[in-house]
Amino acid sequence: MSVHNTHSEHIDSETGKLGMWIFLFTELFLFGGLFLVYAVFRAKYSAEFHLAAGELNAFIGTMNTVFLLFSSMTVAMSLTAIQKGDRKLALFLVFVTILLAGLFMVNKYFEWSHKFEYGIYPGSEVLKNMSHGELLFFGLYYMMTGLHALHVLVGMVLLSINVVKIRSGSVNSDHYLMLENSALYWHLVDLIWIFLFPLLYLIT
Amino acid sequence: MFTGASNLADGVDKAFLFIFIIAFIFIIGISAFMIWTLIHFSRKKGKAPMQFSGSMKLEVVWTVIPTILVLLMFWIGWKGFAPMRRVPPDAMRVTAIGRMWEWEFVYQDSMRSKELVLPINKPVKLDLVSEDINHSLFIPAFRVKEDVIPGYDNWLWFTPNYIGDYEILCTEYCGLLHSAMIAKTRIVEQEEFDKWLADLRTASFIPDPEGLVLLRGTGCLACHSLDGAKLVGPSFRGFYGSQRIVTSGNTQKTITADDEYLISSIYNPDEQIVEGYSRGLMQSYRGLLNESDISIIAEYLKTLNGENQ
Amino acid sequence: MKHEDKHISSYSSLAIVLAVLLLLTAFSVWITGFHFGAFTVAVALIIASVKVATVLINFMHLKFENLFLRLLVTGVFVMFALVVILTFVDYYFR
Amino acid sequence: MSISGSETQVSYLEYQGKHKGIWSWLLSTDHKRIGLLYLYAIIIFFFVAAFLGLLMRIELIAPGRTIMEPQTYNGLFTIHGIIMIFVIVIPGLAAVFGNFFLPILIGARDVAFPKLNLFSWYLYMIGAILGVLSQFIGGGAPDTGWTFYVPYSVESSTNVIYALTAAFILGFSSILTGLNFIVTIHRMRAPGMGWMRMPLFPWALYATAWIQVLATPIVGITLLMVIAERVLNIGFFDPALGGDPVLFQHLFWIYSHPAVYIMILPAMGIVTEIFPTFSQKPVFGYGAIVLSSLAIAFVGYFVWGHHMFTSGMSYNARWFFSFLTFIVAVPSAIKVFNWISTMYGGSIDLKPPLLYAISFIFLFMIGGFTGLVLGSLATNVQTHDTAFVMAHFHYIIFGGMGFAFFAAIHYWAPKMFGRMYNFRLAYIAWGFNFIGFNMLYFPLFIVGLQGMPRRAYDYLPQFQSGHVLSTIGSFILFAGLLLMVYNLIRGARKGAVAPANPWKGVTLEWKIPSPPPHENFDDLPEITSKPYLFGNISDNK
Ligand code: HEA
Ligand code: HEA
Ligand code: HEC
Ligand code: CUA
Ligand SMILES: [Cu+2]
Repeated sequence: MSVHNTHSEHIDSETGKLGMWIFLFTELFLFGGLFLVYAVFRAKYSAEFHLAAGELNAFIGTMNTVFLLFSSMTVAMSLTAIQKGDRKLALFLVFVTILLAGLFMVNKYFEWSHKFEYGIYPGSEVLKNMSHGELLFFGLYYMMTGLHALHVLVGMVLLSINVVKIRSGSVNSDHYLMLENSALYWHLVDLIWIFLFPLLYLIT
Repeated sequence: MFTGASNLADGVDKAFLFIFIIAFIFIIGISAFMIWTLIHFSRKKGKAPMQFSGSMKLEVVWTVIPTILVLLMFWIGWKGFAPMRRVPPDAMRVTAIGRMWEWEFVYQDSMRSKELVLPINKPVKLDLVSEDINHSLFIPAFRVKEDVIPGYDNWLWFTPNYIGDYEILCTEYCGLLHSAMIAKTRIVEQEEFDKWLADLRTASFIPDPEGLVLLRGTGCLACHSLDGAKLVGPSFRGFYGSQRIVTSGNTQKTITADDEYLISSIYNPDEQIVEGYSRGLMQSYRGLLNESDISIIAEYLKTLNGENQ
Repeated sequence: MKHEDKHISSYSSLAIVLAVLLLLTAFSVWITGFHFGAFTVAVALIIASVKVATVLINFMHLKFENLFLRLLVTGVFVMFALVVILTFVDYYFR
Repeated sequence: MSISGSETQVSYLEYQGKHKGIWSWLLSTDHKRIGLLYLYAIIIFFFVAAFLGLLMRIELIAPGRTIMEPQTYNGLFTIHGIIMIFVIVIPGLAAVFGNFFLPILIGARDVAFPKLNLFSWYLYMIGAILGVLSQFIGGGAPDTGWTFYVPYSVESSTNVIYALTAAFILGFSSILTGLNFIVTIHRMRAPGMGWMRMPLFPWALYATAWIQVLATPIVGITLLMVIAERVLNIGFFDPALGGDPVLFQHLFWIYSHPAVYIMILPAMGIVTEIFPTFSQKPVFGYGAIVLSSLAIAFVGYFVWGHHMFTSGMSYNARWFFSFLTFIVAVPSAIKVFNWISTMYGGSIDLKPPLLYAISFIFLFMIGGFTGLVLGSLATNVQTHDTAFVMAHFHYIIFGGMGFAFFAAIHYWAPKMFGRMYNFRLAYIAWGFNFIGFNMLYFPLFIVGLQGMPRRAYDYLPQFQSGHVLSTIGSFILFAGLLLMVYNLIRGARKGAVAPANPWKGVTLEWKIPSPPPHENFDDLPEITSKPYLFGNISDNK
């Protein structure tokens, strides 16, 4: 335990990591609230949920799952690389991660704008004419994927900061807490999606 | 308080009594013990403090005893409560409608009354219907309460034991006049009840003007009176065709209350505020009333202007 | 003291984990083609849980962490499950 | 163990860091200064909210209109509730005394993430100010009650969105503080301080912090959903669109019940510090108190349904939640018994902090037992949402957490400011507070049993006598509070200089000078024994 110099700027890595994990717990419960709402409405309107999920494009969903899983691996590898002192490779891998995240967002953009074209968005006329269960499904869909997309964006920002820090050398093979924590965060984004994907896309 | 006027009161009061007695014993006992300790072990007496720091035996004792006591409390509470969820099949059914901020009771699907009149010693089941937001129907003397929630088929039941008048209150906060959402329940002999119901039936056969039905059904009358009384909003009496002083934005102007004004008052109530009232109280009824409804209402409002009322 | 607890996952092991995850994904997409009725959700959730566990253990290095953190993570999931179950004590019996 | 933190270091109050003047406070990452920032903010907000409470009391002195319109009244109790709950009692003890004393009690120089700590304070201020502002700007004060029940909170045309956002931000601040404390306790304990050598206030904070971290996000997302519902008309909670108003109540109480233990656990921790010191005796049942803190935090997570017994929940859910509610009372009972046993056999010095701590037990018992009345299914039907509930939670929050706050400030003020307040005034103020408090809230139990609903601007004439008593009580309390605050402020500025250890305490904060130096300790202390060992001081046995 490093007890000698707690006022210094460097937070030791165990401490920082524990902080991150606890933060991730709060994120889990944040989405947990939505999952609970999903569960209740799903139990109440299971037939309508089936119907509405049919409107979603399972292919795009699967694509996005693959992007996120891939990016999870690349960010984990970049951590390996930085630990081994391979700065170039680490930089490259973080870069690939950001790229995959970007692809995810592009996909999301098309998916959402497609829905908007059909007039399916919160409060729209089309939705109002649907059954209650479908309406709630889409409400949840937007709320959950929207919040998730927000987390993807935050993750991208975090990773970009890492790019700068790896370049400048302040993230290096001795001090990589920042990258480690960003990776943890990124994996969480992946975790949430792993649950979202079957619940929203695969229940047809 | 212990004048339980329904069959359910007994179970509730038993639970009250049990918990209060235990609470009393513990609160008095522990307080007395503390005061005694303060005096007996006061530093002024100069005794050296003992240095013990725990006792497994005592910990077990004061874990087990409270556990037993709370389980007893739970049990008695549950026993007192369980009958509230077991309606006798022959219970009479009345629908209780809660809306901002009044109660209405519907007998046999069609006869409406502002008062809950019930025959003595006969179980009654109230089906609770909300027309807008959450309310909660509470009759303190009967020890019954259940929330009235839109979209939910909540209910409660009881058998009244004594003749008399009792208050019905709303205990779920429901906005502006929540505290005024009060009605009466009148418990009467069976014969009197039958007569009252027959009267209600004949009264219900004279159909109300369609506009009145709309106003009542939409809940307007909670805020607007028909007799000139000032409630939350201006009275409807003498309203139609009169000159209204309204503020829209920062300018004050005088408008004639015609159909157009009526429509804008109902759809955009916050746009033109009548002098002496504040904005934000009336909600827009767009979607609840369409334009043909409003013209029916307008017809009815015209009849409120004097002689024929 | 920093270096002694520096556990490094090898590139190949990470790649294998990804392969497993992709396989599981493919499996869950494939299996929705069949209709198990009420079990569809259960199956989907079980697969998702396996995937999540895989990510937690391998990508998030839980396998290198101390027992306390591992218990904590499990505890948090259990806690959430209990909340859901309790809520359904209401909804299921309504 | 010698007194560390020598005279070579200046106190945290005089310490000059990078910044000067006011900025040396507003940009300070010193946990002690942040603690004081919270303290000042909380006192100001308390007076604002208490003043609103006083206005309500005046309104309620007679049925019908007394001094205000119903809409004003509805706004008052909403803002009163929101400020009291989210701005004062939830952060309250943890943010003020936790920040100030947690690192000292565990022998650390600061919390684990000092910058995050300051950030939490800023979030807190933004949320709190937004909450207060929502009373005055735009479409009128929010009028939903602090519980924001849908559908009304979706329909009300007042500033509900501001209030929701304020609560959301405050929740975020609370999460970050909790996170900081957990990590601090895990990673920063002084060498030799094993878990079972940690004082009990940090233990209480530890249990609290877990609730903050694991429960608050749920209310966060719930408030977001209500905002989305208002802005986008999504329909989660709107029965007209298939939504479910009771689901909101579940989500809200999944957080807000654990939140009441966020309020009371630190209070329990504080009195647990006070009893040993003023009895000069080790705390009785250290292990039992630790376990009961953790048990309250854990079981408290699963009893939220007791706020919804009459909402049309399923029969099974009702009795199950009632059962769990009773179970969670047992650890509280264990604590009470351990406290009084701590005093038994001691050498008791009835100084103001102890007086407040004992009043805490008394008021907490009344609040707790009436909680049991509410938790029992049969009696809940009669008392739910009546003045009885009002009395219950004022007893347990104000009487419990509030009096513990007063105990804490009388206990630690000499340490925090290095000066002593006047005891005589403190005793007199206590008298006013105690009598005023009971007079203010006890009648409400009776009025509640008679059936008076809460959140009621107007009431039936038969409830009046209780209300008159209550209003008189509120003025007595008002006088007492003013006197107490005056005494404390005067003491902090002009009082006699306090010694390092005025109460002969043995926990770490008493081993450093008053006020503590900037770095707390010159050399981090080595812990070699359990806490609360008075033997080596009073030298008996
Ligand atoms: C600090 C806050 C705090 C605390 C600690 C508690 C503690 C408890 N509360 Fe309270 N409660 C609130 C704050 C708090 N409450 C608030 C704010 C509300 C209203 C919310 C709203 O609607 O606005 C509320 C409402 C509330 C309700 C809902 C009422 C309703 O609206 O219908 C219920 C019902 O069960 C309840 C129960 C309890 C119980 C059983 C405890 C227990 O934990 C108490 C345990 C304590 C004791 C039992 C006393 C000490 C023990 C002894 C002296 C030893 C002997 C003991 C035995 C033999 C058992 N509370
Ligand atoms: C920490 C929690 C806390 C505290 C300390 C208090 C303190 C007080 N509260 Fe409380 N109250 C709540 C939390 C709290 N309240 C909550 C959560 C609700 C529920 C809200 C809801 O229903 O949504 C509530 C509701 C509530 C109601 C019920 C409204 C209703 O249901 O109709 C009332 C009514 O009397 C009331 C009164 C008071 C009073 C008189 C005090 C007094 O004890 C205050 C004591 C202080 C003073 C008497 C004055 C102090 C000094 C000054 C004011 C100095 C002057 C300063 C300036 C001029 C700046 N409160
Ligand atoms: C919450 C209470 C409330 C309800 C319910 C309510 N109103 Fe109003 N209404 C008001 C208030 C307050 C005003 C005055 C302020 C204003 O002009 O907006 C008002 C104003 C009006 C006016 C203009 C009156 C005038 O004197 O110029 C009309 C017309 C009206 N309401 C019709 C209705 C109708 C029709 C309904 C039912 C469908 C209704 N209101 C329901 C509170 C209410
Ligand atoms: Cu209806 Cu309160
Ligand atoms: Cu509770």
